[in-house]
Amino acid sequence: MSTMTLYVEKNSILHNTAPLTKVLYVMVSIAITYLIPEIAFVLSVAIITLLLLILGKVFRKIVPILGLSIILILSIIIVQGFFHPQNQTILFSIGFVTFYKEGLSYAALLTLRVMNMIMSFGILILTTKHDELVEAMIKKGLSPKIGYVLLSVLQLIPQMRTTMAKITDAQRSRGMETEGSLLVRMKAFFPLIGPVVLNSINITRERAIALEVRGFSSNQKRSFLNISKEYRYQTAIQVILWLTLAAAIVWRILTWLS
Amino acid sequence: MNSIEVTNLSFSYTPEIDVLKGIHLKLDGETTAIVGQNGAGKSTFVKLLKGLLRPTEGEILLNGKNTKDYTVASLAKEIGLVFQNPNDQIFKNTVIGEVMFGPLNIGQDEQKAKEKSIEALEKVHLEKYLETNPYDLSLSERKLIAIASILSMDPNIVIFDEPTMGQDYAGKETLKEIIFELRNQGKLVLCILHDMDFAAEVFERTIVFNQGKVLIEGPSRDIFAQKEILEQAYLEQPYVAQIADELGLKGSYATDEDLLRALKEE
Amino acid sequence: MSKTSIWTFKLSTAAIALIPAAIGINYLGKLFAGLLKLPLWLDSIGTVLASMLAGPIIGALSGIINNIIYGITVDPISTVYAVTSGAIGLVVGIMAYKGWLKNVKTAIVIGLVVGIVAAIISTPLNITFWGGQTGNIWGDAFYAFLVSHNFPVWLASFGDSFVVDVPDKIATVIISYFIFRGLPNNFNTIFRGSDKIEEL
Amino acid sequence: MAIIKVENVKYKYPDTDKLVLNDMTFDVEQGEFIGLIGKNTAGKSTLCFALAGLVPHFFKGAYGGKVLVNGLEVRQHEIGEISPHVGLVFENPFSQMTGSKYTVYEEIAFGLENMGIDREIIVNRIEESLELLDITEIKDKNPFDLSGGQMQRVAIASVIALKPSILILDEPTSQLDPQGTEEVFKVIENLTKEGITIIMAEHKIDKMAGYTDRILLIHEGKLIDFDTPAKLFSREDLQDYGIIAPAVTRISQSLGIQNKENGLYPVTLKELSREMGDKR
Repeated sequence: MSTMTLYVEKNSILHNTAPLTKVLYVMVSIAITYLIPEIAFVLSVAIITLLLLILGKVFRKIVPILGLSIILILSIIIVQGFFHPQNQTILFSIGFVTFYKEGLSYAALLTLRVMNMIMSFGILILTTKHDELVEAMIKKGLSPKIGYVLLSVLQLIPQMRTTMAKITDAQRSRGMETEGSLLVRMKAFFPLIGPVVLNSINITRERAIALEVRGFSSNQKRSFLNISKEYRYQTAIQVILWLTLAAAIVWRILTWLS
Repeated sequence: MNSIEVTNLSFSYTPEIDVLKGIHLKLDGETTAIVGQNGAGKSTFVKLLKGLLRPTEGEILLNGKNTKDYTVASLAKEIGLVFQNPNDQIFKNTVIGEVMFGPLNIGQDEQKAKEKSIEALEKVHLEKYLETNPYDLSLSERKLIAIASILSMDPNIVIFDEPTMGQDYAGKETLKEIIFELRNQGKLVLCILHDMDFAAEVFERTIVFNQGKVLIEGPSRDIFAQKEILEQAYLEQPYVAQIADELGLKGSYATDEDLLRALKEE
Repeated sequence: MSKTSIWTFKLSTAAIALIPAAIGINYLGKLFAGLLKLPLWLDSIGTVLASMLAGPIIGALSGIINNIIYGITVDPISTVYAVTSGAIGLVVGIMAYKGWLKNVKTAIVIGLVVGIVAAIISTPLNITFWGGQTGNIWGDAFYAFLVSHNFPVWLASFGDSFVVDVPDKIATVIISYFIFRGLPNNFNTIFRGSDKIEEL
Repeated sequence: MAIIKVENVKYKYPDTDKLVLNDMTFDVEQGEFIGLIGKNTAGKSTLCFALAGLVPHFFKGAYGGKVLVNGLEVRQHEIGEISPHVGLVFENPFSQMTGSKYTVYEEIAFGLENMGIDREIIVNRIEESLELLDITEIKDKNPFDLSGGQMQRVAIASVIALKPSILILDEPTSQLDPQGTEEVFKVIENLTKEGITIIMAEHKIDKMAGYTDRILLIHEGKLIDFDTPAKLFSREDLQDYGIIAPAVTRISQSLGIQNKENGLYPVTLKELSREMGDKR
């Protein structure tokens, strides 16, 4: 299939939750971990997110996505544990490297936040179909044109990727080298990216024509072929999420005041 | 004399599905058309010749050189391949710059590259557009630029992939001239085609691909007379052959002249 | 050239259809840079070109949507930098309109400004979200060096972003400038959004 | 009454000096199938764009004269208002797919949704178009997973769903293989039976000769001739305009085989074999 997607086709409670509720969960769960900088609290939010992923039957799919951020996480642990400005209490030393308590606990907080962020995104993107998400957002007032852009990118990038091989073949056939010194490799960049740019702008023009003649710039209120799915209890869940956010904000203000 | 010798050539992307299977061919001198349905393996075949793909089995000798022993870039002087879509290669902002890219890559100096490029552009009748941006010309003209950009490298073997697609009458006449001229220079010309009329009229020899194998090959006139075998490969006869058939003429016809001669005799 | 105001660029269908193309170019730029093992990302050529062609709004949209899409398909972390990418589009669009797209030298200036703006915007994001680092080995090593020499976190973090962003953005703008200059006329006119139709 | 009226139309693309359409005037009757021929760069595509309103609204530039489609003056209306009357399909099937829809079925719905048509009507229109273009079998496939011929038929279905009374096809088969070409020609033949007025630019002269009612020959932005295939292809000066007559006509000309009543050369195999039959 020629679509970029991380969506996993399963049947779970999360798959049967309205896309916008999940969007709200992502925003709230990230926001509260930054509003309340207590390790125990952030840890519990992260655990809830983790449990939700398991409930959505997509836990295993999040592991490689978390893996992408491994360098960032390691860097946080090492640099903060090592160099955090408030470092005072020595925790342990490995050879000449000394880790401090303050730095490491700060690193733990940051790491938990990052992991919660990635996992809560995972809830949304692993259990929601793109077109359903975008259509829901259009019905909430997102410009249909932006909606079009979001959906088409997901299909057009894989299409463009297939031209990558063709371009490479065509230029190698004309004697271009792609290996060798940095200069040789730098010189090869233009013949490769050039056709991509020209070709895609050319196609953009044609596609714009095709869109125009199919009423893309029409000011009519749009109708929808697909009927939105009915979800239950969404309002209740959304209210709870909003209240959670409000409570976190109140907590924050109170701590400031005291 | 330039030659291509293919022995027991097979190719597959995945072990389960063979794209090409057990191809034996010997080509020398004659202009050759390669026809067949989409997915018959034509494009894969020419990519193998060009060295862009490596055979899973078998060997390809280009003028005695085994493609296995050379890189794509080092084969560029020996064999030129014009791809179907010119938009996959064009990146310069002038026609002349685009055509000179190949010659400069294979080590021609600036002046020789320019001479060769202008010569090539004259052949495709675009010499008055040297400084024009290729994208200010039409797609069919860009196809001709892509052809010139290979001709300017002066390879001994020239392969075209679908050059007639989208060309008008004048474009096809230009192609015809180029193919004849290359032949007269002693070069070996191969051409993947969907246009049976053009194949029958211009090429001495025709190879019919079907499901990864060579179904039949031989002099074009003989091949295009065989209605049943062409139908087996989901191909149509050229119009002249259809007319001959409709008029109940026996024999093989590849060009208007063939047919007229036969009709006048009658 | 009959440009009206840069902010009244009508979001024409052609300009909107340019956004997915720009994001695709970003993506392939990155792939080719990887394929050729270049020491740069070159993953915002499309955004920069979109700004040059269709103005700051389309450029900014390309940048923002680029990171959102990347976030929901590959790496959620990159959504955080949607703001940075949007700013890149905005800056290039404005500077191009103000006439800074004259030659390579002025293009380098644009690249420098873009790099600095990107670093300035990324810094608070990096501090808020991950204590000031970027996850880039060289940048983070520089950060560690600065912090251990008692520079304040915000400055160290800015330094981190600066070494990561500035060289890449200068290269990106130069490459985009050369491509842009080579575009045929008929590509420019459809995105320009001039409304005039002459009478014959 | 004429469904298309073109009066003294002139057009120049922005930043160019050449008139691509140079004072063109002609009428097309409802239900006619018109072939549009001429060499590359003769102005065929531009004329197609002018009939669909893209010239001048999308391309801008300099414009003069009048185009009326279905009584609507193109210059005075936006493309969105014109497209329910005039459908346009062009050569590259790939760039005509919106990219934002995941199935053929939804792809066809795109235009209808934009125009805010009721859901029940949308569903009916899609079903009708699927059938007319013979693509019901592939309705759940992703548009980008189709062959060129199938994709082109989806493109046609997508504009036909808007129920235009005029359909413009700009070289719809020039990037297709013979099989795809055959598929597209077959469905276009179906469409003529629906009473839709069709204008098709095409290089495949031999195929055009059998299908069209009249052929419009243009050269360097000017209208050269507008007549029945038999009359037009019997012209002696076709080569001056970069056109070659169908194989049948060429053979007939060389042999001097003419229709006895009107003195014209045959343009289809059937006609040729009839004339030959008479002769033998």
